[in-house]
Amino acid sequence: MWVIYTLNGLYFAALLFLTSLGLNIILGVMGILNLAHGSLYAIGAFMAAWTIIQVATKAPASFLFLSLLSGLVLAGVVGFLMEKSLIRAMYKRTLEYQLLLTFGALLLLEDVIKMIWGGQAYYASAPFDLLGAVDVFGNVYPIYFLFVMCITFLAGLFIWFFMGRTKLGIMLRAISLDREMATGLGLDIGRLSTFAFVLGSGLAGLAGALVVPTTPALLGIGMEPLILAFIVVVVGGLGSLKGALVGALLVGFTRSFGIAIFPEIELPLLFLIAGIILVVKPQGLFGR
Amino acid sequence: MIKNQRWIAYAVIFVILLFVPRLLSIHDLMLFEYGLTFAIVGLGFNLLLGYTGLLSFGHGAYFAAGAYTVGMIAKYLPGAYSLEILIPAALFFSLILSIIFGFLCVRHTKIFFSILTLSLSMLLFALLFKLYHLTGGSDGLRVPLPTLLGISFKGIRRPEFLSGTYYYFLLVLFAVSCVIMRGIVSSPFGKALQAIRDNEVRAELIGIRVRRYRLYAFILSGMFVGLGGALWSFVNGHVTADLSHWVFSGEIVYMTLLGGFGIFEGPIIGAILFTYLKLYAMGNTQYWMFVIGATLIVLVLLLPNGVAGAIAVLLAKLKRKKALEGTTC
Amino acid sequence: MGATAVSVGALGGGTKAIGQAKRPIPATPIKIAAVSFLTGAAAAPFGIPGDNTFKMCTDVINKEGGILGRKIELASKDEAGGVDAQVKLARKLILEDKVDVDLGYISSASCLAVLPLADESGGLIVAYDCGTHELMEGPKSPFEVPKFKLGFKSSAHLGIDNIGLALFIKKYYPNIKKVAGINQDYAWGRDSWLIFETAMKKLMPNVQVVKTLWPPLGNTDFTAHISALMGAEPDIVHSSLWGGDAVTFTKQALGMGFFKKIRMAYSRGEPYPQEVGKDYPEEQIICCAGTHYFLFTPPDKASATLQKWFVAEYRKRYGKYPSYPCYHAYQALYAYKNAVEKAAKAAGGWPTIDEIAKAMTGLTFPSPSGPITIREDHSAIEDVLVGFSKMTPKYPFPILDPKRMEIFPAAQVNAPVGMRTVDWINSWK
Amino acid sequence: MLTVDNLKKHFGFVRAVDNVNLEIREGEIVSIIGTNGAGKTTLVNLISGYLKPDSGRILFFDKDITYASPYVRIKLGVGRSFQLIQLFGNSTVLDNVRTALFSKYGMIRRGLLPADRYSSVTEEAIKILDNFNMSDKKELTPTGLSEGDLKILDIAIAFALKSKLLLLDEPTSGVATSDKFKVMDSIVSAIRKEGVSTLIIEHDMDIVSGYSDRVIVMHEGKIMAEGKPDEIMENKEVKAVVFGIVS
Repeated sequence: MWVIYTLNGLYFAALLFLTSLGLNIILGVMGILNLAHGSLYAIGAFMAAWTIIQVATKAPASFLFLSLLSGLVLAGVVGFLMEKSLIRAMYKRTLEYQLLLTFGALLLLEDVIKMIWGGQAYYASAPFDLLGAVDVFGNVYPIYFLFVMCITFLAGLFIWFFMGRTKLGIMLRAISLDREMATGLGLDIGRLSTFAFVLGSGLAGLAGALVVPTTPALLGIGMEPLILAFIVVVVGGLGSLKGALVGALLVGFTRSFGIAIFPEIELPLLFLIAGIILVVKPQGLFGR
Repeated sequence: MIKNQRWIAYAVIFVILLFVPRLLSIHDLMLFEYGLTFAIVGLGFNLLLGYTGLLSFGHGAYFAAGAYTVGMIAKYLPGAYSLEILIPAALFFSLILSIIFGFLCVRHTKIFFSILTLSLSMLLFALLFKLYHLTGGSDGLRVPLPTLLGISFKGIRRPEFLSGTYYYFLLVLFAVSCVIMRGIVSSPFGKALQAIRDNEVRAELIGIRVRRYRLYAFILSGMFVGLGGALWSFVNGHVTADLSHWVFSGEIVYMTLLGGFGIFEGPIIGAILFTYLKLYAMGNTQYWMFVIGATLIVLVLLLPNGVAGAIAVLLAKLKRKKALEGTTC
Repeated sequence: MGATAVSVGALGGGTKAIGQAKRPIPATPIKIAAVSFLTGAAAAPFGIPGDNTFKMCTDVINKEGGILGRKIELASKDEAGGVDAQVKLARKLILEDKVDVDLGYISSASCLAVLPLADESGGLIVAYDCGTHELMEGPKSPFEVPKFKLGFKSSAHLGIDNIGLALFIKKYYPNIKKVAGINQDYAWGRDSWLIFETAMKKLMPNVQVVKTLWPPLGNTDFTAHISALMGAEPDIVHSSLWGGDAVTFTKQALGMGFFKKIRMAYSRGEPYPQEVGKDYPEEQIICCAGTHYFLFTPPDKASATLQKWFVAEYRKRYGKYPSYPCYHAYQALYAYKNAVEKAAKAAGGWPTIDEIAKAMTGLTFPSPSGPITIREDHSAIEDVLVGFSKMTPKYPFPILDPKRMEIFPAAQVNAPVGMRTVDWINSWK
Repeated sequence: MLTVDNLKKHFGFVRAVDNVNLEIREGEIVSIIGTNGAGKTTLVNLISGYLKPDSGRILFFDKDITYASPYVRIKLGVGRSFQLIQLFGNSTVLDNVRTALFSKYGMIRRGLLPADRYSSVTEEAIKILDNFNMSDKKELTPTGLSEGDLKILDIAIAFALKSKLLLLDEPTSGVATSDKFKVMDSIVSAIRKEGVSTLIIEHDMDIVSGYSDRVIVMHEGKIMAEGKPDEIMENKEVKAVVFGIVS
């Protein structure tokens, strides 16, 4: 069973990593903690579920994975609109306004989702069923979970390469390091921030789209991932890719093994770890 | 003399408040009592945000501390279940909690402070949520009617209790809280906090132990919020772990901003407005989150100083007008 | 008494005319609030069917001329938003909207929080679906009944499901060694497991409990729980999972080959085969929260005809077979209707809610799944039906295998009035 | 009262302060001048405790404060103003000074009575503002003040702490040239009245010459000349290096 526990931990960590990645980029580049990140995740989930339900009957099975794209794109678009209309006005404002604005956006989006998709649960397990299961050391394990890990791995790889090797990525890093200096270098902060926000939102949407074949798309589906992603970022360190990875693995395994071994205190344990790390190392494990 | 005017205004308002139970329907009166309890919360919260410059996103924790003190005593020490014991107890436990959390948090400022307060409140949430057999988990605990100075309210319906004795009890505590908080913010201690808010470096340089004073502010703030939580629990009749969830803390910040944290009276106004806004939104549309979310966004974008701030500006304008007219004729 | 009755009238919105011999029947419609999950995971399998039934029955009653000539004005409310929101909503319904009765609540958490408001605010509240036995039981037996003067429960509590399961398992699997449990982390889950475990200890003393898991309500990822259960290798896993959680769990468990190794025993699993469809595993033990099953024909004539009409009518309107929340909704609404009519006879006019409450106590009336009796403890008792899921050519989803349906009579699965269920089980010989 | 000997502070290869020795006597006003990057500000930061030296000693009334925290030095009586003004932006001018006094008297623990009730403190605050002829602006907030007034207020706060030694870092930087002398007048007159010994940092000789008992010239972290203002004015080396006048 330990193999399966480990795989579960990895699977859970993978989803978290993807979610926290977006949160992290936005926080790093724009210094804004986006409390509405969970709602973007939810939008991705609903969009994907809807797509799957549409496709499942009409198009060949392989098209089911359009859902990932659709979720990513819609969340990205919403992110774009959000940045242009709201976040844009917040750069010069103080912390309380930034946080409250995204808090307002969170409340707003939750109901927008309700308006668009209604209050019903969307069951879209077609891709999950489609991929079936493999035998892992005598245990049945769904291929879809492995698929999620692969996607996440690729996404992580892409972000790592993008941030480290491409001009655009390096510019973003420059901003996250020192806004003033970056402005001094003549970087177009506005455009770059928009881009960062869209990227982050898209990643949240992708995470939502990935999870939806395993669980129905529901109102408030983004709340728990937000909090956990939040812990991941805090534990890993603001704006640190490596941190997000380690943090996600930490949370993922705490959960998987926690439930297997001491189910009663798995959740408090998580926050306890986060609390301790924050107290000892306020900037997080890999924070600057 | 301007100060005297203010105190006169306070006195008048207090007298008016004495008659509120006669004016409002029982349901509206209950909303108003929710508002009053949150007003106390707002006062406490604003000592930290408005006067010390620290944004806590986890003040639900101290609210929960106060509320759960009541719930727990009701469950485990029914013998001690009387207001004159419950209120001090609530103050005591919120004191303890805010000392522990505060000590950890005041070492940081800005976003770090907010994140740390949030995480710690979520830790409390997780405990309240998970320790089912102790705290009732997500079901929470019921809060029966307490006794007051030996008077039992058995057989009396909660609405009657709330529109009678309890309203005046609540009102008095509210008035006392206002007076005390007013004293704190205008005292030398308060000035020191404002100095820290305005310029940490210089505050250190005029000999203020910044971190220590932040902690003092944090603790006081926590106790006021705890008191609010305890008083709230009797109005609500039920406490749940959600009180310590960050979203609830978010609502505390919301109501403070709604009123305006630049002004002493801001949070009070904000708390009462928010209570009506939320409950009426909930009562009248299934999209209530949309309503309060949109309101919040508009507020942040257009009314950064909150309602009280806007009013203050208007008053100032009027004064100037008057002055001008005075000169012209 | 008189005084309270007046204030009840004032607060509850009933007529104020106390003491007159002949009382007029108001021309105004009866305001009834129906609170169920209209959004969220529990909406599809619970809230919507329940609410549909409220609408359907209201419609039928109004067509027949209403209750004593008063038409019913039904207001459907959403149970989502947590306990605290429900407390506030119930207050508003009773004190401001002044509804004549508040029928509702699927979640035990809502019930535990809301029912006390009945006496507190002086409004009639009938819990229609929630299961916890604690709702109507006192701290220690014998306890005085009723617990709430104006609070009722028109369906039997979870005791019947879990005792039923235990009896069923004893009958079909007398020599299993290990059981485990996965139940939601609040009153409903905790109490279901408590009763099941107590009953098992009594019926099959040498069965050992190898694992108990407590996922939160509305959990979206059960993989960790599923493998934890598989790791513990029990023969049967008891579960009171309901709503979206039950569906999600089943789907994820299917994917992880759970049912190849372990058999589930769902204390209220009846709606899910229809929800999940043909993928739903066979040979699972499923309880119906009573005898609420569309293929079940109650022995007595009146109920049998009702059942035939009910299933047909519901199918006609909503294209699905009624699941147990539908039956519960029917019971709540007709409990009120019958109580009012009974009280009116006695009072000679429209009754006060105190009189309605009095009439509802000890009331017996026919329902699609058999006659329902509401006892002095203001809680209904019912027989309980347990069976195995089985795929048949006739339906697009597994049904309960007709050959292996077990029905345990009310007396066998309900504790006597004034006795705590746990104490009663422990007193078994 | 203040003795600095062999003080050294290097940033990498930059010798910001290099074996500096200096002595300030009671009631004396000394100015340190020098080009930007001559190490003036570093020196002040070392004395006020913002930086810790690599080596050397700082004595204040024969007490070694080389490594004492800023907080301790303030309690001992080393006050400073900043080149970039440090004020309590949202408090009134009066409160800016008054808070400093409360802190000085250890009264900031008093949490219940309004500050105005402590009339003696308020009066003292107003007296200080009078010395700097600012009392008419006491109800304004810093946002409503001119650059010069801000400078003065900044110093008034340091002054309120009853410092025995004041370190003024470019007291007139950012002030319009026309006002520079007016500002210096009000500052120095206040200082003279109380007889507080003062160390003024300035890169413009003309501004300080009129007000200083003694002028010290710093260059590349070293003291290159020291003496009465007029002597320094005549010093060829100084002219060449600091004022860039070659004759």
